[in-house]
Amino acid sequence: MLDKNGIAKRIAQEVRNGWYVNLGIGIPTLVANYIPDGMEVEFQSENGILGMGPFPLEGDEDADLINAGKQTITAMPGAVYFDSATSFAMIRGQHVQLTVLGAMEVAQNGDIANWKIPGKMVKGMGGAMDLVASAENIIVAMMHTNRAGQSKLLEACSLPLTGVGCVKRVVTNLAVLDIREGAFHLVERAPGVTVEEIVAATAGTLVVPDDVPEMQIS
Amino acid sequence: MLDKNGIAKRIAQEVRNGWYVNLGIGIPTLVANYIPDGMEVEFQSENGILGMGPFPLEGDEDADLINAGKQTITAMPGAVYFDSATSFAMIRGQHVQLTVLGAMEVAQNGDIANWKIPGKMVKGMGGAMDLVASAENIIVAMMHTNRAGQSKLLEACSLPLTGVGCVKRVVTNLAVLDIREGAFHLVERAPGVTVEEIVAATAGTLVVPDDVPEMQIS
Amino acid sequence: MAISKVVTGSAAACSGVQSGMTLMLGGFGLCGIPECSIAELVRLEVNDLTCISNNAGVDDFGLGLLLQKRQIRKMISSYVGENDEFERQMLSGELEVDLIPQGSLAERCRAGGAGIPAFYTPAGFGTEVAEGKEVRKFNGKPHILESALTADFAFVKAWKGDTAGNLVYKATARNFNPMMAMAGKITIAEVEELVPEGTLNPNEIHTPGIFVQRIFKGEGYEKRIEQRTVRPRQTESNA
Amino acid sequence: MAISKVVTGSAAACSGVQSGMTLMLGGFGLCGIPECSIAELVRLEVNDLTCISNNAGVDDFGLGLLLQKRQIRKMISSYVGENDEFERQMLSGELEVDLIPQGSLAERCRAGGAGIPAFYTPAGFGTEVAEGKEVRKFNGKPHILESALTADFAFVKAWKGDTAGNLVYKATARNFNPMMAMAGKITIAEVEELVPEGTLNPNEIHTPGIFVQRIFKGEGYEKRIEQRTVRPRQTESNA
Repeated sequence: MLDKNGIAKRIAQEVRNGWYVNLGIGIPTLVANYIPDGMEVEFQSENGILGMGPFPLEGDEDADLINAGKQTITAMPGAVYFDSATSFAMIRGQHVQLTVLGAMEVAQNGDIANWKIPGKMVKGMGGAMDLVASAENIIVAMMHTNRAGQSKLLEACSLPLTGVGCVKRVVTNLAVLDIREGAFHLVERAPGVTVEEIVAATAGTLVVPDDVPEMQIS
Repeated sequence: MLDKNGIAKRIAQEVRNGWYVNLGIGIPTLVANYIPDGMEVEFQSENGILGMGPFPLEGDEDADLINAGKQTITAMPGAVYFDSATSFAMIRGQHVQLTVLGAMEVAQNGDIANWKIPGKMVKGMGGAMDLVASAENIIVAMMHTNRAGQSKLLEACSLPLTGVGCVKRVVTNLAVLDIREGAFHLVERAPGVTVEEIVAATAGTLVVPDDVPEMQIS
Repeated sequence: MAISKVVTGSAAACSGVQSGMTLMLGGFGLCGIPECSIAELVRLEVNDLTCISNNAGVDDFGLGLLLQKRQIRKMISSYVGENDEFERQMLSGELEVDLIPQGSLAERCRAGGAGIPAFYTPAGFGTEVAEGKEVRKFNGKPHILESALTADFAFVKAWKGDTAGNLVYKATARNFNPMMAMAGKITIAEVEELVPEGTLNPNEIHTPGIFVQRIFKGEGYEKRIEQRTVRPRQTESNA
Repeated sequence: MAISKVVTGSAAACSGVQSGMTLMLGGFGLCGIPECSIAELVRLEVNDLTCISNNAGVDDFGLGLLLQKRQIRKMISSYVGENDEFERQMLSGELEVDLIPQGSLAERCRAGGAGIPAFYTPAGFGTEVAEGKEVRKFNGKPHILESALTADFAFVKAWKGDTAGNLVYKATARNFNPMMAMAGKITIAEVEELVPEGTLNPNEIHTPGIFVQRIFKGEGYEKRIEQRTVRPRQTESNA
């Protein structure tokens, strides 16, 4: 079974040289820590920076330089700042090659719910609806089950949707799964996790091939 | 009767302090020469400059700094350059207070035709359609009649339209006329021109008040 | 030469702001917010306001200050967490909230400033954001029709500005400020540095002065950081 | 670090351009046009091209060079004067011409790059531009629906660019270049100065490198002036 960093490590393997990548808050943010040396990837933060770097050294933080999680950050050489309309032009116009974001629920038709729980305080969707509606390549990073132990991979989402039919791949603490033809397709098992455990933790339709390799995570 | 510079001088009287003004090619361009000292006006050229200055001194011309007529220009202190989308955001968004442009025909309902003569080479509308569709304050600068002596102020335009119901005021070599309630309203006579001459040169419906003052042009 | 847009301070800048108006306020979180104008709006005690802003500040800073005084009737935002008073007013029904996808919010402000009354976007299709909105397919993909947003007053914060109203923002403090500057019937810019016309490089201006009606030099910027995240420094001996 | 977008010259940059493709080319008149890429397109002898460009050059420069060789099947522009060969081909029916209001052209390119499939504009309502297009009233004013434009390749010209593809334009040579850079499936930037990543101030970049797939340093820029208008200098003794 993977921890959050393990999920991030596995997702980092999906990244290709030269890609522009938008990482959501939470587990997705950790993906930046596992990009292999020598791979040239630029991180976009939708509040208006391309070429986001690591957190600043103590004392170097700048109130005018934050990411979409409102954290102080730095800019890499070659970075560029822009306004919010231009930022979402990049996203909506499919110039960002990969979007990684968290979810409360994912459905076997690719629907995603990650912004609202009826009866609870609604904080808003931020940029998530724009991201999922437009990105060609969306990976959801999340735990396979919620705190109550219920599967987050469902036949249909029960929560209000963020986007429809958009998720292509899910990486959880248990598995890598692709979504196509209205079903989850098991691609890889997390180290030490059995196919049976994944089947038990998945509420939606799950297609299991004969051979399900274990993830290769260094 | 006014010459082209006279028309420009009269239109310059319409300009107010602090206005942003877009001047079309031809007579409208001359308006910039007659803005009174101390009046602060900024000229927008739709190819991407606000704060357009006079032609450069010989030898100072810069291929990268032109106006919408493709003429070399200079930039005033406080000028700003921008792209074509932003330029037309200014125009369409009604941030430009006055547009002055030429016309082949103007109709008594405010329609204007200034871009196309069937059977002749069509050069295109450039930015004229955007300008006339959006500007709140459009003044047409033109000769009252065409080279064949026919009126350019018509009941209805015969040429393909550039915009509908948009012209508010026309300044010609003979008169200042307002357009409202489906008619031309005579406002001022050019020096030495009689009401009868204006009536004779106007094909559209012309409302003539009892008193038609002569233009005051220094 | 352009007319000077300079006013003496936030009080003069906010002249004419009245209860019941729709205001736009730039900023993302607490980054790039018009601090001085917000302070003045609190002093003015205008209320029943509709505020269009990506976020709603925190309890004791940014738009949170207006929420504390119950000056806001409606918020139009994309994300409104980090604010207990906001949550209380929203759950009690005192505060109306219209949540909009962040990219649609940015584009709707730009559209308002650019004379584009409406446009199609894929964002929100199939979600409650699409309820009551026209859906149309382009290239086989469904989109929803979103309309332009404008405001009686827009408040923006820039790093530098000149007397003609030309603005330059710093780093990610740019965010929503340029679009809101375009969309205000009256746009008020507060700046950290106010310079004479002709000082800014005309090639490096982010917001042309034509979009700005009033400009003033803000005083006493706090520029609060919402999430201070840092890496520890190595000790000198390891450097 | 961003991947380097640098290619060695116009030949490498134009790799993949084929007959029948749709191309966008930045510039206004002869100002800010991608001279080196146009020269390469002539050498490549690709034809049956659809070219989206505000203007069509003059007889012996700019897109006029492609027209001379009859490489263009269709022009999408706002103004196409100053070009006798263009006129001849258009009147003879060899060349198809789609004339678009300049602001709509700019906005349609931006929309293409920004994932906005269509938007409403008042420009052209009641004229032949509106023929066949949906008309809808907003705030009582009729608007027409205009669709996004994209291109197989977009060619833009910048003043400075870095290896990551970030671009800075000079003065009014910016014009259509930024929107076309956004709207190209493959965007090729030619620059007068090519600098290392990190050299340009991130606050002063006009086109973020994400919109640019290839960049090269152009050689031998002619930068021809279409209308040289000047004021005479006073003689020294009067100075």
